[in-house]
Amino acid sequence: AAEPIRIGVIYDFTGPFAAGGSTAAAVGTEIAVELINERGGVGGHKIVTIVADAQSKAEVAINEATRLLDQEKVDLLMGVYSSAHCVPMAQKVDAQKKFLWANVCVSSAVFKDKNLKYVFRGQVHSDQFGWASCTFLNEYSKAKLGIEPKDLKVAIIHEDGPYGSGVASGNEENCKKYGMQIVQNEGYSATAPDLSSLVTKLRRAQPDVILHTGYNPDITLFLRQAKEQGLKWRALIGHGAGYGQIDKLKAAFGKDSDYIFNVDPVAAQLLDPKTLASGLGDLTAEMVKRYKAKTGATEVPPHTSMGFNQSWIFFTDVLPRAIAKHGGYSPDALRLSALETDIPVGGTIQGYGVKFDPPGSKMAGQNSRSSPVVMQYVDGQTKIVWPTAIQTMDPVMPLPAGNSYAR
Amino acid sequence: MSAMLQVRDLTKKFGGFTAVDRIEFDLNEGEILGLIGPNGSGKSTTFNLIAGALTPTAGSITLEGRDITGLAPTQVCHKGIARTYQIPRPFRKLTVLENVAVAAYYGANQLISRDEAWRLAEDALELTQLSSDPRARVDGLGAAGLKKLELARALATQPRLLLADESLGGLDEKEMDQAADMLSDIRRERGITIIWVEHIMGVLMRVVDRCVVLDHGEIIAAGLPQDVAHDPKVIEVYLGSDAEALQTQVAGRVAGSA
Amino acid sequence: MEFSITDPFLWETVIQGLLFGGVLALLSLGLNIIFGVIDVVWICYAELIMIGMYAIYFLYADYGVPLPLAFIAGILTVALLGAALHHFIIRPILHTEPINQLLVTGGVLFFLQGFATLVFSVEFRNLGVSFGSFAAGDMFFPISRMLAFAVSLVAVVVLWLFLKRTFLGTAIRAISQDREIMPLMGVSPQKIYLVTSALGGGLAGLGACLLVLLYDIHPAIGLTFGPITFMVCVLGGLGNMIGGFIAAFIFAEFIALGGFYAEVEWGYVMAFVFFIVMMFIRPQGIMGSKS
Amino acid sequence: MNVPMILKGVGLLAVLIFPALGFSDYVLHIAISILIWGFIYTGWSIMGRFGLVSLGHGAFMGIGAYVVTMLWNHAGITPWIGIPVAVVVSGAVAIFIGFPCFRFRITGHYFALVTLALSEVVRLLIVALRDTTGGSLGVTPRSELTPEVAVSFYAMQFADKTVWFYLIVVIWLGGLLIWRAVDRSMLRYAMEAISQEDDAAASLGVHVTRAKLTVTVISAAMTAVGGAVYGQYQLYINPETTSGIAISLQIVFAVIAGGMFVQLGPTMGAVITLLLTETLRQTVGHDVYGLDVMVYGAMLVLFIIYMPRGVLGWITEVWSRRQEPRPTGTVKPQPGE
Amino acid sequence: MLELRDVATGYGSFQALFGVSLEVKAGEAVAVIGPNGAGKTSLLRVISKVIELKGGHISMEGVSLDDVPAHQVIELGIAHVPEHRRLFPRLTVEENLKMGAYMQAARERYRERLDFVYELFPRLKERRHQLAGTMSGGEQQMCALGRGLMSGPKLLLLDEPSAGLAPVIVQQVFDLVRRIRQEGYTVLIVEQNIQQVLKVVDRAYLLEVGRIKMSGAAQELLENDEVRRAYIGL
Ligand SMILES: Nc1ncnc2c1ncn2[C@@H]1O[C@H](COP(=O)(O)OP(=O)(O)OP(=O)(O)O)[C@@H](O)[C@H]1O
Ligand SMILES: Nc1ncnc2c1ncn2[C@@H]1O[C@H](COP(=O)(O)OP(=O)(O)OP(=O)(O)O)[C@@H](O)[C@H]1O
Ligand SMILES: [Mg+2]
Ligand SMILES: [Mg+2]
Repeated sequence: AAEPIRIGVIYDFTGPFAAGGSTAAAVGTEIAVELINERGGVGGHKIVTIVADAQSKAEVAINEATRLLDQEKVDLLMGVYSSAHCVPMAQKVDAQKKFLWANVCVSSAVFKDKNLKYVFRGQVHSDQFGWASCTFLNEYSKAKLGIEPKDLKVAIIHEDGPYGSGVASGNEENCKKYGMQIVQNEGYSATAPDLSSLVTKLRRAQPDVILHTGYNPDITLFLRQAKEQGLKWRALIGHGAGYGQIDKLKAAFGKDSDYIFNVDPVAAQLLDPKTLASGLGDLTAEMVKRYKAKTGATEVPPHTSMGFNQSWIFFTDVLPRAIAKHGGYSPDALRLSALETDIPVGGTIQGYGVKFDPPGSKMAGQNSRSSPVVMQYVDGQTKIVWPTAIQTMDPVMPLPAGNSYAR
Repeated sequence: MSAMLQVRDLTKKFGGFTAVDRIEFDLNEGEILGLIGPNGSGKSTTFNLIAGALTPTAGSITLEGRDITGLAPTQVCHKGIARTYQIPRPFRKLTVLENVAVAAYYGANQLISRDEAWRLAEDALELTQLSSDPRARVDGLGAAGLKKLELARALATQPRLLLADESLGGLDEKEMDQAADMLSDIRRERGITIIWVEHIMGVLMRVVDRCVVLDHGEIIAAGLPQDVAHDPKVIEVYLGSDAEALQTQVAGRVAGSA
Repeated sequence: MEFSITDPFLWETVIQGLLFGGVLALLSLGLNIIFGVIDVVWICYAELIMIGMYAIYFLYADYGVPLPLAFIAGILTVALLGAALHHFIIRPILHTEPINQLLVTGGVLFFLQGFATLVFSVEFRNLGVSFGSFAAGDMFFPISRMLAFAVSLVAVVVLWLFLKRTFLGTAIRAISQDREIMPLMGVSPQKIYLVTSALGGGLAGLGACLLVLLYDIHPAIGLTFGPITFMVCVLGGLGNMIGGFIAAFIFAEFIALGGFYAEVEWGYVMAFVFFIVMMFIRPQGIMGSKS
Repeated sequence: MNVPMILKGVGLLAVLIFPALGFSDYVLHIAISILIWGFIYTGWSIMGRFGLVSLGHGAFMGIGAYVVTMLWNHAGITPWIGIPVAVVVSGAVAIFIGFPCFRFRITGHYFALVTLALSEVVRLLIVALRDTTGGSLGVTPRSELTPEVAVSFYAMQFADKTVWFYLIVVIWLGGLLIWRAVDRSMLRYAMEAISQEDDAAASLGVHVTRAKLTVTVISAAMTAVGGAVYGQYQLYINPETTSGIAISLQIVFAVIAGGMFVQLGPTMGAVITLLLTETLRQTVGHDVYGLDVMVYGAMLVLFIIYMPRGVLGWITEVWSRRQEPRPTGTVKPQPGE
Repeated sequence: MLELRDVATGYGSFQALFGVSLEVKAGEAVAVIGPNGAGKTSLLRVISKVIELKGGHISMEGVSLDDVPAHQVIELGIAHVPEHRRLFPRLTVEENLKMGAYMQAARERYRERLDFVYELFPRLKERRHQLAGTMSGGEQQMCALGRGLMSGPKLLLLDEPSAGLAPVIVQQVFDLVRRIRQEGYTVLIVEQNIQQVLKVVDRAYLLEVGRIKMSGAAQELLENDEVRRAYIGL
């Protein structure tokens, strides 16, 4: 048999990011590798992963990347949850002419103006998160809320980490572009023990819509204090991370967690398989089955799809072509192959297509066809409400009476 | 001759409590002055005021014509005043010699070489009869040794005025006599002026030239030992029934020296 | 932003700050009594609280123990943990440099965080219990925080009476002033230390009872409260419970009003800067008496 | 020539030929990290050994890293100028915070906690000033390196780890020399005296505040240099890895583990803690999450209980006990432990 | 009442007492005198078990103290007033006295004892709410004695009660000791102030470098030439 391909997989398994979706993404990647190997690997090569824990610390992430490349002699790196890890790692790996396939991290800063050559990312980037929620509002504000976009009052709040501030700046830029009124734009630490003054200020500013980006503990704290202090809104739009974990929100807030929107790359199982290329529906079903079997969970978070989907794209598109056409899986072969990737929309389990920005462009290495969707939670179910073309439910806006947060 | 040290109107209040109350005295060069008084009468506080450890509430202190009121302890030291502590405060992590060397090096008012500092330190140890094991840790010194170390450190700063606070406490009677002799020697050989606080009258009165008696922060008597020992106020608040023995002793001294 | 004394939002902020101060005050109590008596700062204090929160969570959510019972069990667990911490870790180095005692509990901090990750996993957990809030006109006040406020008031009064009135309480205050002669009074210092550690632990457990109602539980929750609790204690004068109590409210108001007039983020920056400045103005803490 | 001297000579030689031994980049990376941290830890121990336990060195490290990177990114000022500027800034901050602390006799737990607040303030500031600093996402010094340019002396950027290795060896040796100079100075005795009885020291002529400030500024400046070099080497800094409580604690723990009263103790601390965390993470960490942190914590506890003077302190203690009875003769004490 | 046989003790490797034997009978006042560092304090400390008994035996009224931990010694009726008074400076006078009555048996008679001490030292009653650390040396000494009496001991161990005090206060302190004796307490007292203490006690032991050098009636020692030469000067 041919030599196995060794892949260094870096995620956070401990520290605050672990439960923020990193572990879930790692399981997705693990499932993809299993499936590929069950199918005989890629071009006869088995896939062997060497998994490393970045411990939610940038320094550890860098150490592990160096170790995997130099010590474990892996052929490429894959994974990475946190944007704070992605940024330095991408630069280091690229400088060493090694190959990094980023799965989860979203920060635009990873690629913007860096002209990286050996780093690729199929995942959406943070500017798109900010763009998606504002565009969604722009399309539905008049119809659902009866408010012209230019009169719509939005508040942007975010944890002040790389993720939250990245998304928030996308929010600000795009909502401004649509002429909306940004009545509040404020960051806070994800470990802040008290957000009551933020809630008070929001009560005074009376936004129609709150655009929120945060991790789990701070989201729970915010929603709890908002509820206890009588903050009301017409819509709350979260942006992945903590908002991707609906079961946690449900455990804490029960029925009040209904009708929250979430912008995220879609959890594959929510899509209508008919809108996707053939076979992808079964693939998603298999992923869901295995995830539930591995973790015993009932809900499959979007992060699992991200971890799975990016890996799958790599294993089924980039890697085979590199081996067949470019003579192996050296960084250069992988790079050439990745630049040729051209998957149309609907060609991956998360619905988006894949086409990487070419060298020399502003976001060289970033998938230009990726896009997040806007989802809404209803009765513990997750529905897709935007883009309208693939929606599985008409968005419910404003928040129906009876909900604690409803005006 | 103007006095070496002039204390004028010196007052220290702690909150509402007046520990030192408008005291005034002069000290001549080469003198040994006994500062006595009941517990809590303000003796140590007076020392702290002169040495700069406390800032006076009012009043002034003048050393050799220059005002030193309110200077920091370090500056006062550099002006030539050294003090010992009633409760010894050795640097426990340093050896005996190092303890003294720090004082020699930093206490000098000018920059001196380190070798010079070591030499001065050894010298001070000899003077205080501590030179047997200079590399020992201070823990091994015992109460008497610690009192001597206090003196040695103070002397190593090459002071012109020494404030000695209860240098005899915890010594037995024979050691007390030795220590008292040592103070006289220091004065005689080095010309160092001394203010001495002590409760052991028998020993103190033997050595001092003059006494100042404090009570409740005020000076209630001052003068030659024999006068103070006969002062009814001093007898009442301080000496008690010891007074008689003391009077005969002091009288003996006066007779002896006459 | 203009300042207006009639602004109901300002008043709401002030009162919210007060309530948050109650939470901080409660948290600082245990730490203060430990410091006041044993002269040790438990850097891992917030992690003890975390263990207490987990204990309560599992008893209530997984074993169906009624909440009040789970609370009592949580308090006892942390009390026991506090006693164990003292007995096995602090006591052997009580005679060494004080800073070692602070640092050793830092080791315990990592240990407990690792332990929680290992045993409870990194999942966020939530009790899912809410007491709602109390509305006064246009202002809303969370009952759980009012509860925290009330509990900390009661706790500080009870503790004060205990320390002032009882023999044991007097001994606890005495031992911090002179450890060595306690046996001459017929007091076993070890016993007092153990009792105090358990008491400090128990107060951390009490804190856990309230925090579990307010926050998600996860292994890193200590980061949220640890630093701020230390600041409160130091600001109040380490070991001074009344000072800590007052400092908690000052600190909380700083965070609340700073957050209200500037941004939440800057509220914390201001609170920390205020802390540093205060240390220079009153280094012994606002109520400290040590010179 | 005595045994420790020979050991030191052999050790230095081993360090110098290390890169030639053909280790992988990862090993070299760990070695470089050890030396950078060893330098920073040495800087900390210059004040820590005198009982000035600072939990605020994260602040100085952050200042070092950020000042240099900000000057480079925003003003194009070379790190060779940036580092002296960072040293001045951190020295100023050290004086700003140290002067009142020392004036008002803030010591022990209080000092530790005040400085802890300082490091937290610096971290919060870096985060809050995200428009300039890049916030918690961190920032990369603008790279001058391209596939063609492997060495940019002006930008203090080197693609080759060996270059870094030697540069950092020089800095680290400089740190050791500073440590030794302090150890042999009269300042050391003054600081020992102050740490025991500051009143008595003052009344014997020691400028307590000045002495404390001197060691604090030296210590802060070294830490700032360490932070700057760290940023240049990693080509990435963020508030979490260069400032804040976590870093401050890391520094203290490592020094405790290695021993702060011995010249090479802090470096030893870097060796121990880095190897320990790397090994633990790579062995137990991958199978049982959290166990490595648990073991790390437990080791710290054991270190402090059983080896309060650190590994190297303990070794030298055992060594000198075996050398007993100590040679007498010269009265002058040998500096150092 | 109290009996020591061949008692040895020390600090770490340092030995402070070597085979000390002595005896105190009920109702007696006994002094231990000796130069600095002779081990007088150590002797009292080993009796109250604050330091470890490394050899020999101690018994109180026939009950062996050998294995009794320090904090239980007081229950056998021994109260130790330590060197330098050692009050709790930030507790009030009354709280200091309260600490003296900590042991269970004494708590029950707390009020009664408090009244007794206040009667003995009316000054303390006057100052009962003052912080002990702010009182004058003599007052502090009263408080320390009072604290020792609060447990209702049969035997009182006093360690240099006159040290560092002004001459008048020294006299007061010895008066106090006399009064306490008259109340029927047995007293073992350690002093540097040999002339004074020998006027108050019945018998005395002379301790030198950890060994009993001499013992006898107080008057005898006072007149002993050797003692006079070595310790009384003059
Ligand atoms: N820092 C302080 N704060 C408050 N009161 C003080 C302080 N220092 C001293 N005192 C008080 O001032 C008075 C004088 O104290 P001082 O130490 O000067 O007495 P002293 O004459 O040296 O007594 P002794 O002979 O017992 O040493 C005492 O009542 C003391 O309690
Ligand atoms: N804690 C200790 N550690 C080590 N040695 C000690 C300790 N306490 C006392 N010693 C030593 O034990 C010996 C006896 O001391 P002790 O205090 O019993 O003497 P003493 O007769 O009471 O003297 P003094 O008159 O000074 O009070 C002395 O040499 C002393 O140095
Ligand atoms: Mg005095
Ligand atoms: Mg004694």
